[in-house]
Order: sequence, then C-alpha cells, then structure tokens
Amino acid sequence: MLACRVFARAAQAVPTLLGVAVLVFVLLRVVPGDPVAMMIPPGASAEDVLRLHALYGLDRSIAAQFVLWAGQAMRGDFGISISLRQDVSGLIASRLPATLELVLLAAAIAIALGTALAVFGTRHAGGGGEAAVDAVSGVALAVPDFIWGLGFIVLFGVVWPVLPISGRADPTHTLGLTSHFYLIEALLRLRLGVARDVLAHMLMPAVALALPLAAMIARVLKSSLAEQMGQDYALLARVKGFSRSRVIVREALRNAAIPTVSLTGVQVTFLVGGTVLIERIFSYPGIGNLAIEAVINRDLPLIQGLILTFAVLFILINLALDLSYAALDPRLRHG
Amino acid sequence: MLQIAQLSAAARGGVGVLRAVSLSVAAGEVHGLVGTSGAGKSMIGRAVLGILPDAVRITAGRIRFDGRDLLGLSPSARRQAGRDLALIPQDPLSALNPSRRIAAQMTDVLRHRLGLSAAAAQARALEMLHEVRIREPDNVLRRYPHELSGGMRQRVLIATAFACRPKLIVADEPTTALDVTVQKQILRLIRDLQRSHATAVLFVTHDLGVVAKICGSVSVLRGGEIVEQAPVADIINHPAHAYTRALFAATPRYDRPPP
Amino acid sequence: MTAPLLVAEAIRVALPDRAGKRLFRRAPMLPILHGVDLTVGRGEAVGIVGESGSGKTTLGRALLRLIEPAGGRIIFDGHDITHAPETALRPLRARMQMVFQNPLSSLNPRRTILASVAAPLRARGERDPRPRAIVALERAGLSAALAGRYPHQLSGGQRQRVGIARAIVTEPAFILADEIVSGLDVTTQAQILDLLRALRRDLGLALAFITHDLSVVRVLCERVVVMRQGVIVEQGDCAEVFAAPQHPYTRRLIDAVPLPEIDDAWLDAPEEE
Amino acid sequence: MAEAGRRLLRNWRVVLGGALVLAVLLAALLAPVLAPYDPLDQDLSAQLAPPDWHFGADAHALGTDSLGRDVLSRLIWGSRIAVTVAVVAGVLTALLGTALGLLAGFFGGRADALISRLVDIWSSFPPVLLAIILVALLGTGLRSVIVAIVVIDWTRFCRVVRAETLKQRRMDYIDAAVAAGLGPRAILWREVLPNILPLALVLLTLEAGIAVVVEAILSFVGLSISSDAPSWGGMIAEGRGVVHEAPWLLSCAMLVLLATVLGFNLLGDGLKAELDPVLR
Repeated sequence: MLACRVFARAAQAVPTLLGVAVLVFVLLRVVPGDPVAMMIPPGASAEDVLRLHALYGLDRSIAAQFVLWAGQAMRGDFGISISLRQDVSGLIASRLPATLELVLLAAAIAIALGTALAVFGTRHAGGGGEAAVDAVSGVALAVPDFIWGLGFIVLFGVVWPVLPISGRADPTHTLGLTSHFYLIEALLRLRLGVARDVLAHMLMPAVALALPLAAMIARVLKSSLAEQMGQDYALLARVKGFSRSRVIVREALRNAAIPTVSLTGVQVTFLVGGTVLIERIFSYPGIGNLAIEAVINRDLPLIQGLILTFAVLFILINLALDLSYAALDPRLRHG
Repeated sequence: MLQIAQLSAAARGGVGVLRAVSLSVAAGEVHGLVGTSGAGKSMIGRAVLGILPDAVRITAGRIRFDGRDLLGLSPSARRQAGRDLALIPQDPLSALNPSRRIAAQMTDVLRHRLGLSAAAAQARALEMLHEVRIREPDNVLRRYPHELSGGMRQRVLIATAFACRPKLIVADEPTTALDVTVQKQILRLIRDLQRSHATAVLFVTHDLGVVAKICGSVSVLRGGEIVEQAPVADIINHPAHAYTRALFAATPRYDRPPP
Repeated sequence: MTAPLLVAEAIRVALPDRAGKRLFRRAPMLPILHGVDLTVGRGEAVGIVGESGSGKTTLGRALLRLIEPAGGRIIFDGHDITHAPETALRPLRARMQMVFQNPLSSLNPRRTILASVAAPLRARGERDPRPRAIVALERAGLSAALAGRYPHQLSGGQRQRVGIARAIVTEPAFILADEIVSGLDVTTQAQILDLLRALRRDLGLALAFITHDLSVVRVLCERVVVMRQGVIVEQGDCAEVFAAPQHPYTRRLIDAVPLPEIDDAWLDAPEEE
Repeated sequence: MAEAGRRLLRNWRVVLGGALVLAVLLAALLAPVLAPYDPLDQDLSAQLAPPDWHFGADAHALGTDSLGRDVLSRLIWGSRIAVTVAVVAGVLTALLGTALGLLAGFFGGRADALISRLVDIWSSFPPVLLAIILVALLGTGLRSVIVAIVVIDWTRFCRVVRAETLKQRRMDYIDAAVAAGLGPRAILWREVLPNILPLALVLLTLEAGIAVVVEAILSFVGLSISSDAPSWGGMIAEGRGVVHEAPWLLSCAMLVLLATVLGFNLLGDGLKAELDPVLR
C-alpha cells in the first residue's frame, strides 16, 4: 500500500518536471534580446557573433535546441554558464549544500517553534497564554520573511551588532573542510569553533525564513489540537488519570499533526522559495543568490539548470510530506 | 457510595447549567439520569469524573464519593481518587485514539493506575475482552480502532472501563450511537458486568425505554434541575411530575396506534 | 384505487467505494441496492426502516433521482424518470421534494431563511416568490418575523421546520423525509411529527419516511417497508407487521426496541446470532 | 447596511487595518501636496544626512539618501507604486484565481484535472524566482511586475477557492437546490457564490499585501521600475548597501512597507470575521 503510494507520487512528478522544463526553456528563448550579447567583446565582427551563437547552439530551432539540451541534461551535463564561464552542474553542486543546510535549519526551527507555541496555547486554552500565542503567530504570519530578514539586519547587525549579516563563514577563518556542507561536516568532525561561526552566519536568515512557517504551523496545529482535545478519547484519557498536559502531548498531538502536515505542506515549498530572496539579502552563497545573478545576467543555461534543481527539490519535499502522512496515520498503512 | 448534595454549576456568562442537584447512588446500584439534550444530565456525570468543560464552573454543593468530598481535593489528589471511577463514552468512533493500537489504549490505564507490569496489563486486558465476549481477543488487541465495527469498539471501551475494577462507572449515553439490535447486546453486557463486579453505574440517557430496562432508580432532569426522583417502577408506572408525564406522552411506541 | 403516485421496480444502485480506491484504477463500484420494489399511493405515508448500511438513504436518493440507478425503473405520476436527463426532470421536481436529516447542512449558512424557502419558486421563474414563501413558513409553524434570520440563529426544531417549509412551498404531491427527527429531542420530535400529520391531512401529501426508529414509523405511516443490506425483507400495513412480523430479521428488529415499561426478561431473552 | 457598518467599526482589526491602508492611499493620492521635496532632486551637499526630525524649509525629517534626496518625500511618492500594484494586481489575481477555482471545484472532471495540473506545475518552483524570470523576460516596468504577480499568485487563490467549492458541493443544500429544480448555473450563482464572496474578499485584501511585497522585492533586485524613480524596494536595496553608515534609510523604508502589509492583513482578518454571518 505504502510503496505504491510513493511510486505513484514519483510517477506523477515526471510530467510536472517535464512541463516545467519545456515551459521555461521556451520562455527563455522566445524573448527578444540576445542572451550572448553580454559576452561579445567590443568591436567583434558579425562573423564572430555568429560563431558564438553556434557554440551555444542558439542558431538552431527551439525544438532542436531542446532535444539537444534534454539529451545532455539526462547525462547531467547542463552546459556552460554564459556569465561565469563554468560548468553549470559543477556550479550548482558547489552552491546547493549551502541552501540545503539553510532550508533544513529553517524547517527545524519552524517545526520546533510552531509545535511549542501550539502546545503552549492549547495547555493555556481560554487564558492569557492562548491570546499571546494567537497574537505572536498572527504577526509572524502577516510579516513576510523578506521583512523579517531586513529587520534582523538592522537590529542584530547594526543597532546591536551581535551577529554577522552576510556571507556563510568568517573569511579570516581557515575552514579546512572538504565538502560544501560546512555546518554538517564541522559538527561531524567536532570542529565546534567552525560550526559555531557557520551557525552564527546562518542563524538570522534561517529564523527569518522559519517565522512565517512557524506561525502557520502554530495556528493550524493549535486549532486541530483543540479539536482533538474535544474528542471523547481525550476525555477518557483524563478519566484514566492522565494529566491534561500528558494527554495533549501523548495522545492528541499525533492525531492533530496529520491535518497540520496537509495544510502546511504547501508552506514548506514557500520556505525553499524564500531562500532565493533571503540569500540575496544576507549575501549568503546558495543557489538562490546564484539564481538571481543568473536571471539578471540572462545566463540561459544556468537559469535552466537552477530551475530544474528547484523543481526536483520541490518534488522531493512533496514526497517527504507524503511519507510523513503514512508514518503518522495508521489508516493509510493498515488499509 | 455516591452522594451529590445541592450541586450547582454555571457556564461563563452566568448561564445556570445545574441547579441544586441532589442524588445518591448505593454500591452496585444503576441510577438513571434522563432528560432531553441540554437538560444537564451529562454535566452531572462529568462533574463526578472531574472533566467539566473549561467554560463550566461548579458554584455550590458537594460530591461525596466513598466518604470523601471530591470538590475539595487538590488536582493530583483528585486524580488519585479517580482510581475508582471510570467512563463509558457515547461515541465509539471518537472515544478510541485512531493512531494507537487497542492494546496500548487498554493497558496504559492498568499500568498507570494499578502499577501492573506490561505483561500483567496485557493479560488483564485479554481477560476483560473475553468477559465482553469479543471474538479473537488477541487479534483485536493488535488492531487499530478504524479496523473494528461500532459494536466491537463499544465492547472494547466497556472492557477498558471495567478493567480497573472501579466502584462507580459513568455511562454517558453509551448506546445512543448504535443500531437498535447492537444496543440490546451492549445494554445486556453492561448489566451483566455491573452485576458480576457489583459496580455502581450512573446511566445517562434520553431514552425512557432504555431507562426502564436497565436502571434501578431514576432522576428526571429539566433545565439543570431534578424534577422527579424515584425507583424505576414508580417513574414508569405512575409518573408524578407533569414534565415526566409529558415525556412519556411524547415518546412514540410501535405497539400503540397513532393518536 | 387510483394509479399509485410512485412506482419503483427492481431498483439496483452501485456507488464508488471510496475506501477501496486503489491508485490508477477508478474506485470499485460497491452494490448498495439489489433489486428493490416499492410503491407509494397518492396521499399515502410509507415508512422505510432499516439499520445503518441497509441502503435506505440510497433508496430515497434514487427515488428522487438525486442518484441515477444502475438498473430497474422509477415511474413518478406516470412519467418514467429512471434515466431522464436533468432538464426533463426539472418540471417534475416541483411535485417531489425532500427534507434532510441535518438541518444545519441542508440550509445555506449565508442565506436568510426566506431566501432558502423561496429558492424553489425562484428557480421556476416566479418574479416575487416572497409572499408564497412566507405562507409556507407560517404553515410550517414559524412566524414571518424569522424570515430575515440565518440558520445558525435558530434551534434544531426551527431549522427542521424551515426545511419542511421549503419542501411544501411548491405544493408537491410527494415528500421524501430522510431521518428528519433523529437529531431532535423527544418533545421537539413529537411537535414535528404532529406538523407532518397535519400537512398530510391538509395538502394530501404522499410521504416516504426514512428512519431507524420503528416507533416513529407507527406514529406517522400507514405502511412500513423493512430493509436489510440493500433488499426489502418485509413490507405491509404497520399494525399487522408490528403485531405479527413474518421475517425473522423483522422480529429481531422489533424485539430489540426497548419499550418504556418494566420487563426484566427483555434483557435476558436469548438472542439469535 | 448601516447596522453592518456600525458593527464593522467595532472590530479593532478592521479599524486599525483600515486606518493603515487609508493612510497609504491618502499618501499616494496627495503625494504632491504632502511631500516636502521633489523626490528626484538631489542635494549632493547633504548626502546621507541623518534624520533631523523636524519639518520646515530645507529640513529632512527622515534624512537623505546617498544622492542627497529627501527620504520622507521618496517614501510618500513610493506609496503610489505600492497602491497601484496592490489594487490592480490584487483584483486581477482575485478574479482569475476565484474564477478558475470555482470552475475546477464546481464542474470537476477535465476542467478540474487541467487546472489542478497547472497549479501543480506553478507550485513546483519558487514564486519569487518565477516572478524575477518573468519580469526579466517582459522587461522592467510596473506593467510587467503586475503581470508577473497575477500570473504567479492566481494559484494561491485557486487552491483555496477550489477547496471551499468542493466542500460546498458535498453539503446537502446543494442537493436541496437540485431537488428544487435549480440548474447548475443557477446553483453556482445563487448557492455557491454567496459563500465564496466573503472568502474571495478576504483573499483579495491579503493578496494586495502580498503584491506590495513582491513589487518591493522586484525593485530590491533591480527589476521593477527605473532605479531612480521612488519605490520602497529600491530604497531598501540602497539602504541595505549603506546599512552601517545610514541605517535609517533601510529602517524607514522597511517600516513603511511593514505598516502597509500589516494594514492589509489586519483588514483581511477583520473582514473575514465580520462578513461571515456564521462567525458573527
């Protein structure tokens, strides 16, 4: 039962992936303006320009270009970046870990904070505690991550300079790490000094990304927790002598999580989307920052590669959400 | 066993939910609380169990159970006294936690309340499932609630209620959500277990027929007030209060021609 | 005896079984009704009784063509409506109406009572349906002052009366009532049953009354139909069926109803499995 | 209607939210009168001057930017872009999203499959990135910003409206309408739409807030209107660069943007409570 759910979800993703690739490929080429213009040195002859076009295959029909590109993409070769003159897949491989770490940290913060707020609000239902949680989550939900980021920069970067406001690690520091997963590798190698420095750089962008999602989780989880606490099994648990807090956490939380995952699932993909901008504000070297550069420089191969990377990332997230349904809800596992 | 004296309760905004309710239930007796919805009959049960909704506060009166006044106790002492109380809820669909196996939901109270080991709790649960005449009890223990029928789920709940050998069980409309043929089997099961374990039952229902068949004595409630209280034979055969008579008149009977 | 108002012959209905839905395949069709015959005379009230899963609600929805049956025939007032397209059904809709079990979900929460009751008339193109809607409301025992209210501002009994007013506003010949008193207190239930009896007398309405409660059927209907797992096991005049049930299931059903009188032996009666 | 009006005024969210939105609207309308300086004229002698907090001849209440232009005036003129984007993009997105959501939810079948597939593709990569790409393709300028917002955000509307419509279709009052003889169009128009309108209006106010933010993001990335024209996003971008020397530049622009977004959100939440008779 579970295996075919996962297989179906993956199978469903292929047409979407294809749709995305074709859509962006055509869009980028239909548009006026010569993508290679930027690379042509001043005073180059018309003949040089033609040769350059041929090099990037821009002279052939869009369909032909797509077939060529798709063929290469299958082999993991996404062509050469026009603006950075580097292999696109190499570029993405070097920048992706930074974004992944940021997203994972933000998601962890959001889930922890959202759940804590929801449980606290439920435990103090009707009282001041709940009103406070509603107010906090209301504001955190209304204010987009973009503005949280800016606010943090001003507060903790300038007014009370405690945290670094750009980059991924202190340049003066010798990292001595092999992979691009700085945080994870530093922790694994127990290089706590490096880990602390990298974490300091990631903290503000991660929290800015996490707050809207945390607020959404807090609001949805609290309302479904309240609903679960009204069910007879929660009343029965209290008659059995379990304290209200224990009933909330041990009995109601898991059932309340199921609708919460479905409602906030979409919001998680916005979290990944948010990295594009947050990385830009904090000059954090991830694929989001790279994407903005690529678009400004009209670097077609790089944009194409990044779009597919994001699309695959989204599909993996949706897959993970689906798996969590089955993990949480026995009705899906036991037919 | 249970004496409720002048118990009054009010919801937020002062709306009276219970008005000076007094009743007593002897050991092993089945006392019916009957009335239309909103008459406050469930509130009495929940007050005894200490699970009143947050919005409802007790404003006066005492609940003496087994010699102790439950209302005066601290929350933890209150939970301790709760050892001899149990609940059979109304809706079997929502009374079992959908994401936990039946075994977990039966044994947790046994281990928490009676300090039984995992194995002992499992054995007691199995024994109780036999008592409620469930087929293949060990298979049922491994199941999740959604894999059982309404009638089987209610039997599991009854088994759980009787497992801790409580002195008093509050049965809050335990058969209202069931088909009439299943209802008869469940009523019979509650009556048999109640007699064999000499457990007192506070039986909440809106159905005069159910009251007639299972209760020893009855309180008729209207708007949070007891309008009549007597042994079941007196209530059924010669109801004194006008409201009780009105309830009988309004209850349709298949063995009588239409009015 | 004039031709019966509604004749249903060998009705078969199958509905998609949502639980059995497997990926890539449409949900398997679960047979609900296996050939049901039912007739309702003009002005006659028939009780349709059965436990959950007996298919009584599905039968009701098929009679009113809210579901299209897989097999069999439905003749309403001489018209074969079994597979009639919605456009052909529309003129007949005025003459067969329905009252639903849950008044809260059968009334549009954001429309006033008057708007809901007037809807069937407005659907027929009446320019100002309000006066006739007010008449229907009053006939159902509600004061015209409630016209501007919303459903959530009324009691359960009042909401059910709005459902009844909406059903009688087009002066239908036949009304299907699906468990309309199950959610109500016994006192409110009695008032609604009195109202239905009065309406049947004054308007000559034929009634199909779906319920799990045998006693309610005796109070309101002349004939009773007992259903079990998609089949009618017994039907006949109420007095006869309740006094001397022929089919063992009917007997078991009747025995299981607790009458409000002292009978210690009732619980001990041997129960056939 | 008067009675509804009075009730609206008692809801603090509507009052506060409405006040903020009204302030931005007034600033946009009366910009020429309110702004002490012409937002474009530069005073190279007073670059990055800190706010001197008083109004009057050659005072810069909120300081100046790196080209000596008066920050307060640019904020006031910047509200014109914010309001235009909020109203135009918000309404268009609401109409497109609600229509497609109703179509998919009510009629189901192929329409639903197609629309849902589109929503899947749209939501399979970051909206911000898609917006940036679209604007880069369509060329900078307010028109392409609005088109980008509409093309991207209609899915947010469509998803919510479709879910609500599906929920409605399962309710008995739709069967009651069929039994009453209403045709599908009549049911959609008279039974389903009245329940969708309050939801659509709330989404519209929320969408207006989002549109303002997206415009600010696009000008932050340098893709919205020309860089020297006054826009909050542009000021934020400039402020980010000089945040150490002139933190007030970034702070003022950010706070104004925040006030506008909060205004729309509070108004939306307040209206949601008021418009829905069931909640009242």
